[in-house]
Formats: sequence, C-alpha cells, structure tokens
Amino acid sequence: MLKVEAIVRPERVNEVVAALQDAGCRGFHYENITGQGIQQGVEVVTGRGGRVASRAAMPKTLIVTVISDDMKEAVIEAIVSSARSEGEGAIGDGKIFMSEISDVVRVRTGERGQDAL
Amino acid sequence: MLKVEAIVRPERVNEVVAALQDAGCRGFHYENITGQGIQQGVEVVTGRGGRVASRAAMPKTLIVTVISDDMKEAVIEAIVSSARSEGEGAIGDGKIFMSEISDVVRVRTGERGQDAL
Amino acid sequence: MLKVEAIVRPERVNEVVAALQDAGCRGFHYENITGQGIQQGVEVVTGRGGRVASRAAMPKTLIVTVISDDMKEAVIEAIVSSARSEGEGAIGDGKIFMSEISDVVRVRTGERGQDAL
Amino acid sequence: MDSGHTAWVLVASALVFFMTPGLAFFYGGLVRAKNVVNTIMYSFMSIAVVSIVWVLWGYSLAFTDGGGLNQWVGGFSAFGLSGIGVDADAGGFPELAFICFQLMFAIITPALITGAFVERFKFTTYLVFLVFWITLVYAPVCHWVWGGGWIADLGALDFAGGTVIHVNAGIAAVAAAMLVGKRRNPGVEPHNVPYVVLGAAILWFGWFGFNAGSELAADGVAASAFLVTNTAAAAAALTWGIISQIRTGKMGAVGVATGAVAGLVAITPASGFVGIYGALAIGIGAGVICFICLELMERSGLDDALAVFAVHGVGGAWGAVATGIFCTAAIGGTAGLIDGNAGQVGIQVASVLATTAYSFVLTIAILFVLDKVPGLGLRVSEPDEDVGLDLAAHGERGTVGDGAD
Amino acid sequence: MDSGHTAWVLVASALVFFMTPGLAFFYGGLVRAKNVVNTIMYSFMSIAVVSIVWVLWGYSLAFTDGGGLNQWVGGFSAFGLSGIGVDADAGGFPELAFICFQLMFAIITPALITGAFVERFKFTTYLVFLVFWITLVYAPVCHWVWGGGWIADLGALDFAGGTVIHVNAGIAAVAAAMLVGKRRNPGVEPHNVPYVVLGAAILWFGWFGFNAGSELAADGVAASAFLVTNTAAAAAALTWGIISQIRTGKMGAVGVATGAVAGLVAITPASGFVGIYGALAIGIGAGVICFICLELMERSGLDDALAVFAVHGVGGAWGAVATGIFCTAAIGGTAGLIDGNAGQVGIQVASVLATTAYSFVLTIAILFVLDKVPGLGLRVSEPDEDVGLDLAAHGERGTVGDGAD
Amino acid sequence: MDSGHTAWVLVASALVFFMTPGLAFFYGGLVRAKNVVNTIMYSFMSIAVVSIVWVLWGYSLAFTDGGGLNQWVGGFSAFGLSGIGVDADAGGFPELAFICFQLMFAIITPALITGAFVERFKFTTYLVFLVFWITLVYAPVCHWVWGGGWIADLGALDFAGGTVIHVNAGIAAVAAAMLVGKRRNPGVEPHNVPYVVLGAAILWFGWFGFNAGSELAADGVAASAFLVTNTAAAAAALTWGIISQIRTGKMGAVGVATGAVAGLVAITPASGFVGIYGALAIGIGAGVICFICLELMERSGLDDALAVFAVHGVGGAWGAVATGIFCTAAIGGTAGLIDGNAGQVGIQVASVLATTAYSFVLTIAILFVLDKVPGLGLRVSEPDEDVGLDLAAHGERGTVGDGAD
Ligand SMILES: Nc1ncnc2c1ncn2[C@@H]1O[C@H](COP(=O)(O)OP(=O)(O)O)[C@@H](O)[C@H]1O
Ligand SMILES: Nc1ncnc2c1ncn2[C@@H]1O[C@H](COP(=O)(O)OP(=O)(O)O)[C@@H](O)[C@H]1O
Ligand SMILES: Nc1ncnc2c1ncn2[C@@H]1O[C@H](COP(=O)(O)OP(=O)(O)O)[C@@H](O)[C@H]1O
Repeated sequence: MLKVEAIVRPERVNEVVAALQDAGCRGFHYENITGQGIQQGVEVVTGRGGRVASRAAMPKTLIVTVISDDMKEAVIEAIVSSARSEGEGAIGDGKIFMSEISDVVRVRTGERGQDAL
Repeated sequence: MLKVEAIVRPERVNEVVAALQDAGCRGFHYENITGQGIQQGVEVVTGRGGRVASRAAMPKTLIVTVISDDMKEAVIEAIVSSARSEGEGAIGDGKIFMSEISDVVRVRTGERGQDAL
Repeated sequence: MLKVEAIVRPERVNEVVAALQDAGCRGFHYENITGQGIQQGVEVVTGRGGRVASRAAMPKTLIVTVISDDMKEAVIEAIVSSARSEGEGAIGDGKIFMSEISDVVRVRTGERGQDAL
Repeated sequence: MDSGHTAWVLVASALVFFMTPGLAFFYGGLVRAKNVVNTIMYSFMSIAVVSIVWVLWGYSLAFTDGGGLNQWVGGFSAFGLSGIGVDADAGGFPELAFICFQLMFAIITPALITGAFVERFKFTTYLVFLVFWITLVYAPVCHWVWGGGWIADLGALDFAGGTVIHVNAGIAAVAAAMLVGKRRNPGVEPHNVPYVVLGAAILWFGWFGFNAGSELAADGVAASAFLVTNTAAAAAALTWGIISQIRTGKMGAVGVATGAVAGLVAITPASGFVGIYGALAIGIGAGVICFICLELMERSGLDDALAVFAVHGVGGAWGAVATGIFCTAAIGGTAGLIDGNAGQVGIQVASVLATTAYSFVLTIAILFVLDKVPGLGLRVSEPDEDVGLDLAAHGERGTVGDGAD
Repeated sequence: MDSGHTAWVLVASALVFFMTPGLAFFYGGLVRAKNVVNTIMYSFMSIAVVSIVWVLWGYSLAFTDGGGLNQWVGGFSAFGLSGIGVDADAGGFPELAFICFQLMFAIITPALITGAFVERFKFTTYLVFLVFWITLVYAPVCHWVWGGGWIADLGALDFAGGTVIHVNAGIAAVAAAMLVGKRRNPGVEPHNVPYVVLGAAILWFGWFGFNAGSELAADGVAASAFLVTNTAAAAAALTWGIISQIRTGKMGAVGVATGAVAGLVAITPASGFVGIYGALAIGIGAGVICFICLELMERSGLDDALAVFAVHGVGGAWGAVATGIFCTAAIGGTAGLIDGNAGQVGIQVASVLATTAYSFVLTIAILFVLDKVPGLGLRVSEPDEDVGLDLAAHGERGTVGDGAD
Repeated sequence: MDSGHTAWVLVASALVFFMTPGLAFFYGGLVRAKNVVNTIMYSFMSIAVVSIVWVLWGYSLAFTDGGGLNQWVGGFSAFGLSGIGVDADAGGFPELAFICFQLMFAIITPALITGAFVERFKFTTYLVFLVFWITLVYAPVCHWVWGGGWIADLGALDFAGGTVIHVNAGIAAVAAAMLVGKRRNPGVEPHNVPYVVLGAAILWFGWFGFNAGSELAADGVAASAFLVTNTAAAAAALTWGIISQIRTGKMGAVGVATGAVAGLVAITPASGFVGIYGALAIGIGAGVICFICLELMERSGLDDALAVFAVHGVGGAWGAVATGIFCTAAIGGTAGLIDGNAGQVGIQVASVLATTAYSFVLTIAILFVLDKVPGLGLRVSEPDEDVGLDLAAHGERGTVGDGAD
C-alpha cells in the first residue's frame, strides 16, 4: 500500500478531491499547511505600511490518501491534471510524495491491510 | 521503528491519548484535520438558509506516534479500543496507518535511533 | 529519497528554516501541531480561576522536507544546531523522524523522482 | 415630556439591547469550538422571539393592571400595545420608550439561562421555551416587583432587576441543568478567550444603561448608579483576579471577566440606593461569594455549564440582600441595615425567596411538559452532541479555513 | 437649541457611525478567509473617504439650495461647510450635529454596495469610485428626498432612508456585479459565522440611531420608531429562521442574521409612520420576500456575492411600498392605503422607480469609465484573486498563528 | 441641572469606557497569538484597578483644591468622594457624572502605555504600577491642566486631553520600553488583523464621547468637536493609507487603522477649538508626522512594541502644538497662530515639554523601584516569554480547537 501526500494550491482542493474520487479513491484527509519551494513566498507589509518583507510562507493544502499499489499511476494522473494551473502550469502548483504503508487498521471493524483501505 | 498515524473522532482524543500512555507510548503529537471515507461528509446550509449542501468534510483528529516495532500490536489495540464507538462501532470511527521510520534524532541530545524515541 | 519530519519549538521556526536553506534544502512545509513527550504539558487554569489542570498539550511546529539521501547528515546537523535551546538544550527541544520516500512528482512539469525535489 | 430624560431612556434601551449580543460572545467563547454558533444563537434568538412576545402580550401582563389578580400578574388591556400612542407619558418621557427599555430586560433574562444547558439543548425546543418562560415566569415576577404587584407593596428594593432578572434566571438555570442532564464531553478550556473578554466588556458597557437607565431620568441618581455600577464591577473583577492569583499562581482572564459580571449582577438591585463604599463592599462580596459558590457547584453533580447559578443566582441574591444592608436614605430615600433599618434586609430576603420558589417550580414545569411534547424534547441525540450543535442544529461551522475547509 | 434633542442627535450619529464597522464584520465573516481584511477595509475606507468628501462638498450638494437646479441637486454654497458656525440651528439642535448625522448615512451607503463585488474588485479603484458615487449618485438622490428636491415635493415618505440608502445601494450593487463579473472560486460556507452575527448585532444596535435618530428629536415618535425598528427586525429574523428550518431542517445563523438585516432595511422608510402591527407585517413580509429574492438571485447568472440586491434593494423597495400601505396619521401625520389613502402607495412606487433608474444608470456609467482609466480597472488579476485580496491588496493575512505562520 | 447635558455626559462616559476594551483588541490583534490574552488583560485590568483608585483618592488628587500645593496637585478632601452627593452640580449636570467621565480618561491612559512593553512585562508588577502611576503621574498632570494647576493658569488649551492623556502616555511608554528591554522574538506580522480593525473602530466610536463629551454640554461646540474629530481621523487614515500604497504598493489595514488612531490623538486637544480646515490640516499632519516617526523608531534601538510613542506621544504633541496654530476665536474663544496670536503656540509647547519631562522622570523612577522590589521585577523569565504570556501569566490559550486542543 502507498501513502500519497499531495501539496496543492488551496483554491484547487475541490477539484483535486473530485478527481481523486473519480479515480476510485474512497478515503483521504487534508489540512492547511504553509510551504516554500521554488516559489519563495509572499510579500507582507510591515512597519505599519512603511516596508515590505518577504515571508517564506505560501498557504498550501496537503491532501493525503492511502491507496493500493496498483492505483498509483491513476492517482498521480488525477492529481496532476486537477492541480496544475491553466496553460503551462505555474510555479507553486505543488508536489506529490509517495511512501510505503506497511499496515492499515480500520478502527470500526479491526480489519487489517488492503481490506481496511 | 514504526510510525503510527491514527485518524480518530475529535471528541475521542482524550481517551485515545490516555490509552496510548497506558500502552507505554511516551511521545506523540496530534492535530486537527478534515477527512472523508465511507462517511461521506456533513450537511451544511447554504443560500443563507435556502438549501443544503453535502461537504466532504468531517472534522477528524490525526494522532501520530513513533514506536519501536515490538509495541505495534499493543498500540493498535489501545487505539482501537479507545476510539471505537459504543456498541458495534460506527462509520467514521477512523483508521490507523503504519509505516517504517528509518531513523530518529533527539534534538536535545543528538541521540539516534531507538534511544531517541 | 528521505522524508525528514522535525518537531521543534514554534519560536524556533525562523531559525530552523534559515538553517535548512543554508544546508541546501529548497523545499519544505510546516504546520502547527500539539505534542507531548518527556515534557508533559502545560498548566491551564480551570474552574474560572479556582484550579489548575495539566494538559498534555505543548504547542509545537512540524517542519517537513523531502531530500535526497546524501543530504541526510547535513540536514540533521542543520536542524539540531538551530533548534536546540541555549546551553545544554532543554526538554521539549524536539525530535527528528526520517523515513523513505519511494517517488516524487512535480505537479507543474510531471517530473519524477530525484528531479522533482 | 423632557427631551433629556427621553434621550437618556432611549440610549439606555439601546445599551441594554447590546448586552444580549455581548452575552452571546461571553457565553460563545466559553464553550467548545463546535458549539460556538449554537451558543451565540441562543442569545440572538431570544432577541427575535421575546421582542414579538413583549409587544403582543408580555408588556401588558407585566405592567398593566391585573384587576383582581393584580397582586400576581397584569392583564391583557395593552395587548398589542393597544391604546399606547406616541403621546403616552410614563413620567417625563414617552411610555413607548419605557416599553423599549423593559423589553431589553425581558430579552436578556432567558438568554442568561441558556448558559446552564449549552452544548446539549435542543434548539427548536428552546424557541418554544422562550415563549412560555416569558409569559409564565418573567412577566409575573416583573409585575410583582415593578408592575404594582405584591413585592412592590412589601417595600422591597430592586433598582434594576436583581431579583427580576438575575435571581430569576439563576434559579431557572438550576432547573434547566437538572432536567437536561450533564454534557457527555465537557471541554476543559474555553475555546476563545478574546470572545469571553469582548462579551464581558460589552456587558459592562451596556450595564451602564441597565442600571443608570433604571432611574428613568438623566439626573444625579442616574450618575450615582453609573458610578457605583462601575465600582462594584471593578472591585469584583479585582477580587476574583486576586483569589485566582493566590490559588493558582495565575490570573486567568476568564476568571476576571466572570468576577466583573458577578459584580455587575450584585450591584444591580442596589445601584440607585448605595454609595461608593457600599459598592465596594458589594463588589468584593460578590467576588468572594460567587467564586466559592462556583467552586462548590463544579464539585456538585449538577452541570450548570457556564455557572449561571453561581454568578447570576447567587450574585443576584447577594445583591438583593446587600441592598437592604447598604442602602442609604441620602441616595435612594430608604435606609438600610447600616443606617439602622434592619427590617429592610428581611424584606429583601423575602423577595429573593419568593422569586426563587416561583421561578424554580414553573421552570421545571415548563421544561417537563416540553420534554414530553412529541417533536420537541429537551436533549439532542448523542451523535449530534458529539459532532457539535453548530453543524447539527444550524448546518454551520464557526470558522472555516480556505482550501481544507 | 434643546440640549436633549442635541444629545440624542449626537448619540444617534455615533450609533450610525458604528454601523459601518458592524457591516465590515457582517460582510467580512461571509467571505473566504483569504479576503476578510479586504472586505473589512472596503467598509473602513468608506469612512475615511466619504468623511472628507462630505464636509467639502457632499453635504452642500445634498442639503443646500441648488437654485435653478434645486429639484435635482443642491449647490456649492456650503462648500467646506462655509458659513455654518456652532450656533447654526437645524430646528432645535445644531446644524453641525445634523451634518454629522447625515454624514454617517453617506458613509454606510457605498459600503453596502461592496457586498456585491467582494473577493475580486480592485481596491484602489474602489477608493476613486467612492468619490464619484457619493458626488454623482448619493448626494443628488439624498437631495431629491430630504434636501428639498422633487421626490420631497411629490410627498413621498422616507423616514430614515429606505430609498436614499437601501434601494440606492441595492441597485448600484446589481450594476457593479454586472460589470465586475463572477468570482472564479466562490466559497460554499462563510468563513466566520461569529463575525457575521457580531456584525448583524452591531448593525441592529446602530440602527436604533439610524431610525429613531431620524426623528431628529428625543420624543414619542423617536420612541415609536425605536420600537417598530426592533419589532420588524425580530419578525423578519424569526420568519427567515422558520423558513430555513422548514426547508433545510436547520436554522442557520447566517440566515437569521440576514433576516434581521432585511427587516431593519424594510422598516427604515416606515419607522416614523407605522405602529406595531405595521411593523410586524413589514418584518414578516421582508423575511419572505427577501428570502425568495435571494434564492432567485442565486440561481441567476449574476454574482451579487453577499446578496446586496435581495436584502437592501428588494428589502428597501418593499419597505418603501409598505410605508404607503401601513402608514397611519396617528403616528406620522400621513394616512396610507389601509387608512384609505391609496394614492400614497403610488407616490412611494414612483420614488423607488426613479431612484432605481437613476442609480443604476449612473453607477454603470461611473464603473464603465473607471474600468477604462489606465492604472485603474475594476477587476484584480487571476493570481491575485486566487491568492486572496488580503495578501494581494493589503499585504496582510487575517490571522497568523505562532510558529508556522 | 439640565437633563440633556446630563444625558450627554453619561453617554459620553459610557462611550469612553468602551474605548479601553477597544484598545484591548487593537493591541491584542497586533501581538503574536500566544500573547493575545495577556495584551487584552493589560487594558482590562486597568479598568479594574484605576476604577478603585479613582473613587478613593485619584479624583480628589486631580480635581480638588490642593491648598498651598494647588499649582502642582490637588488634595485629599474628596477622598472616597466624601461630600459629593447626588445633588452636587458641576455646571448644569451632576458632579458624579463628571467623576464618571474623568474616570474613563484615567483608565485608558495607562492602558495606552502597555503597548510599549507587551509580550514581556510581568503582569503582577503591572497591577502595582497602575496604582503608582495614576497617583504620582496621571493625577498631578491632570490637575495641572484641568484641576486648576499651573498649566491651566498659563492659558494652555487642551480640550480633551492631548497632553494629559496622549503625550503623557506616549512618553511613559518610552520610559517603559527603555527599562524593560527588547523582545526576544518579535513577530513580523500582527496575528489578527480583524481584531486590530475592530479595536480601531471601537476607539473611533468611543472617541466621539471623548472629544465631543469634553464640552460637558450637548450644544453646538460639542457637535463641532464631533465633526472635527471624525474629519481628522478620516484625513489621517487616508493619508497613512496613501503613503503606504506609494511605498509598498499595498494599503495595509493595520497602517490605515494606525493612521486613524493618530488622527484621533492629534485632534483631541484641538477638538473644541478648530474648524473643518484646521481638522483636515491636523489629520493630514498626524498621518505624515506619526508615520515618519514610527519608521524612525523602528530603526532605533528602542522596542516600543506597538508604537505608543510615535502614535500617542508624537501625535499628541503635534495636536497640542497644532491647537495653538489652528484655534479660532469663533469656535472656542481663543485665537491661534493663523489668526495672529503666535504666543499661543509657545504656551502649547511649554505644556507639552513640562508634561514630557515630568512623566518621563517619574515613570522611570516608579519602574526602577518596582524592578528592585522582591517578588516584583519588570520582566518575565525567558521560558515564559518563549511559551507566551497567555499560558505563563494567565494559564490560558487565546483559542483552542476541538479534539487536538
Ligand atoms: N522537497 C520538498 N519537501 C517538502 N515540501 C516541498 C518540497 N518541495 C516543494 N515542497 C512543497 O511544494 C510546494 C510547491 O513547491 P514549488 O517549488 O513552489 O512548486 P513547483 O516546483 O511546482 O514550482 C511548496 O510550497 C512546498 O510546500
Ligand atoms: N484511504 C484513506 N487514506 C487516507 N485517509 C483515510 C482513508 N480512508 C479513511 N481515511 C480517513 O479515516 C476517516 C474515517 O474513515 P471512514 O471510512 O469514515 O471510517 P470507517 O471505515 O471506520 O467507517 C476518514 O474521515 C478519513 O479521514
Ligand atoms: N515517539 C514520538 N512520536 C511522535 N512524536 C514524538 C515522540 N516523542 C516526542 N515527540 C514529539 O517531540 C516533542 C518533544 O519531545 P520531548 O520528549 O519533550 O523532547 P526531548 O526528548 O527533546 O526532551 C514532543 O512534544 C512531541 O511532539
């Protein structure tokens, strides 16, 4: 089983979630985070209007879903197509990280592994 | 070493934390997230009272604890028993995901691995 | 590739981020969490001023960065040196957890693996 | 009619109006985050419902002549405010202004009760409860004290509503807490301390209208009531803060805000009758007595969630009795215990006991009946309580972030 | 000059001032979290800009004699308030107090419009828009109704500004929504419900100054206006809540707050002319009519984001017409439809239609021109809209946590 | 006694009271999230402590005859307000109302100072500081200007407290910032911008009571003070916004709110003496001068965390001097520089310098002593500062979510 962690623009969450569901994902969770990558950050006004500071702080949303291995490419495709900006894509569109999940438990039933997904 | 990520109902956090401590867990952290699984979401009123929309958005809490491999079953048991709803359990009771941790560092001392847990 | 998850004191975030950048990290994200370790928690006043309760709840910040394997020690060194309290270090300075990342995708370009970092 | 008095009564009415949203935030900050909208709406809907009841029959029941029943309750002669024109004079200012002013008292009283049953009471039942409680409990008690009923005849002093509003609400809160039962998962900490302080500040601000406005004239007694109101609130807030500092080593904002409210409650019946030293004594007394009572209540089995009984019931009773102790002829025309008129204390105690008994029994009765009515009932379901009443009763979440909302 | 009337007009001015920050929170709570500062600043900057325009030429254009053009607009004789000293009397109270009071109306009117175009309008353009809209739309319409212009001559009744403020702003909102276009990603839920209720409560509180203050005297009619204002707001809030409960099984706080505002809007023109039963009818009517209109608008293609047209435009029009229906000679001196004077309704309708037409055309014209001016333009860029206007226009984030900020 | 004047002074007192909670939110929004409760409590506890000090000896020291020392300070003849009954007349309204009004000024002044030392000052020490500062600094300076002391004799004009309140607090802030030292980890951004705007709006609202109330009568001068207060605040807010837009390309809400407060501060001493054009000049001047000063201070080594000196000290000094420039006999009876009376500016400068010197020296002395008293001390421990004063001093967290709280 694979854990897919996708960092996307907050305004894209609804699209990404819809795409994940279309790709067959039945469970996921998300939360707001602050991120920095090539896109260095945002300009905030400081000194009560006198100066501008650059903060390494873009609001992003992290979507996490645990899937079976065979869904990997479909899920990546779903995320990429729904999260990429119009046209060429834009800096800050996000990244997807994948890692192994060794076991899963469904609290309600105690089911384990693949069945618990 | 194993990372245990448990998604539970927010109102159960105190019970789950207590159960983890009883099971010998000495460190953990948690945060509020938004999740969707079989339990599809919540009904929110929109149109200022005219309509209802279903949001893929149940408030959940993610509890993370890194443990040594031998504690695995005890910790699962602790979480399942404290997080499951009365009776048969109910949809939305949550899931537990397990994955490998390759190394740990304690910032204060620089200790590594098992010793740093 | 490695995922580095560092739990640090919130007031240290700016220093840790700067140290990560000096160590060559180009991407990361962070979020506020609540944690408990040896440092048991905080005292909150309850009963509207009549009593004190200890809450397993220290505000912490979780910084996550995915790096190539060869940066591991440099990144650990950067975090430890910037997050440790003056002098001997203090309880609650935090921990670093490392795990394997099996694949990475850059949403904008579709690049994979090491290139996408 | 005097334009200055009229201006003052209208402004005081607006200030007392503003107290109910203040209470909404005071209470709303104290509950868990998942119940903030619901808690705020208890207060807000009291404005909506009581405003209608009051102009239709509430004012009439409280302030007109009840004929043979006049000792107990008024009549229906002013139903729909019939016969009260823009020229009707209530003693130097329009009767319509008096109706506005009294309406604001009627609005906040049941809103105070809600602190007892937040996080688990059924919202639609609450709306029905408002109608019955105003009609059967508030209007009669108001008539007893201010409308020419038996407590007024007895000579009890209640300048701005210590018994009518605070004892009344505080006892009803006990009744409600008993019938609705304990919360499943009470929170340890208030979810929003700034809201609590904002609410307390708005309450304090509005209370100047409540107490100084009750003089119904812009004169020296109004100014005196203004000043003693502030003094007692400050003394009680400071007292509570100091007790808290001594016991916990910390001075919680929620405690200080609660102390301020307790002081405001206690000075309410006395505000037109006592001087600065009386106000200090009443404020310090309120801080100590309400603090102790609150601690005892937390150890009791009763889940009066936001301490309505300790703050309003006990604070109001202390204030009513203290009025009999500290009132002085130089300010309000009546001497109290300190000035040698011990009998006044007895009268004050009697008025508190009568209000307590009546309000308790009738509130129990009303809630008992509402619990049995099909489709109503007092308590929400367990899943609704767990998920929080904001979503369950209002389909809303207090705050929603962008992205992962 | 009468000190009581003066005190009342000054207090009423302060209360109406406070409405605009109230509106800032009402609107600010309804948008997405990333636009809260921007939305609040629309209202706040209306205070800053309109205050200057008003004392320089706005008041003069609205309230002085326009000579040959007097049916349509005032003149510049009081530019910079020249000639208006501390002794100038506006009928028992200082003219300077009247200027303050009227200023607060001028401030809130364009702030109301902003609800239509939040989350996508260019902030600097808005500041310029304020100057032109007050000068070319607000001041003339105000002159028509209250400054001796043609609507006043017609005999139209508008006690506190149903047409001048609400119809005017509601129609301008439609014009603005048309020209600025739809939001890219409208949110489903308001981001902060307590802010919405706080804002509605401050609006309601301030509205006592708005309506009862419009009597410009502390007397029985002011008290009557106070009471009917409260009654209509309560009735509309309750009506909206009940409709919402029936349709969705839940009583959303945002709906109830919207209902309250709709009721306040509708009673505004009528507040000095109707009694309790008229107020109940107007409030219930506002609840039903504005609810239906809001639902229809949401299905239309127009993105009037915060329902300014449904609440203020339609609510104001309903109120203006209802004034003609329910006004009674016993309160305001003029009989309405119910008292047999059907003609009054026609006059009311005419004043609404004239305001609608004028405001719509001129708002379109102003925005059309501003769109073409280099460096201005109506709409922010797509990336700015996506990242949110708090960062894009103000370099600020509404709330920032410690640590991971 | 005149009921209209009495009503106005009482309402103005309530409005000025409300300013301190407004300040609590203005300041509370500017700090980091972990210090919001503490920052709010500084203001709130000033209400509690100063209210007691004032009625016991503060009012007496400020406003009674000091006998041989009368040039410098009043006496104790009105200790505990002895001898001041409900009939005492302060010139057409009750002296008790005057005491209320003046109390509210005394409350907000030390609360203003706290902006300098937030996020690191010891809370219990602050409570003691309040008692000494009101007694030794505020009461004497108040006596000099308004109680019959030497500055009044000099002929200095200070309508509503530019020197007594703002210069006084602004200089004390410098003293406090010097002694308490810099913050360890100052935040870059305010943690809650809506709170900042809410606070500024409440301050503005209350300031109508502050300035127009200082006329102590409901008349044309009060209306004029009301209007120029609003005009100067608007002009300063707009000026600050425009400077900010030019320098950063963005119009930060915090800057605009700061500008508004700077304008309100600057017009305070002048509000009963200048007209619209004077108000515009004072407002624009406040925007430019305070902005520059704030920037310079941020570059200085002094950590005056929330810019108390730049806004209140410099703004108040500018206002005091500008009063001498723009005052006109037609409004307040005294001509200023523009009307040919250059000497008035000198008198104004003298009053500012005297207040500055006295307040600075005595504040340093008080804090120096409190630092040495065992158990007190000025600064919290490093771990307490790091974890935040909400938990360290109050055992509370500003906001707590459900679940992971
Ligand atoms: N190596 C990394 N580790 C953790 N998070 C990362 C990493 N690189 C990027 N991110 C996250 O992804 C987001 C998008 O990265 P960015 O470099 O701006 O995108 P892109 O490469 O698509 O232009 C960042 O805001 C950050 O949150
Ligand atoms: N595959 C998954 N990946 C990530 N999170 C999941 C996944 N499945 C479920 N979850 C999380 O677990 C929560 C409970 O899931 P749900 O299906 O409602 O529970 P149950 O299966 O016990 O009835 C969801 O709200 C979601 O946050
Ligand atoms: N085993 C663990 N699993 C997850 N998080 C942990 C674990 N141990 C510690 N933490 C996190 O690290 C933080 C610091 O831990 P603590 O034991 O106080 O530090 P130290 O060991 O450096 O004194 C805790 O607040 C908690 O959030």
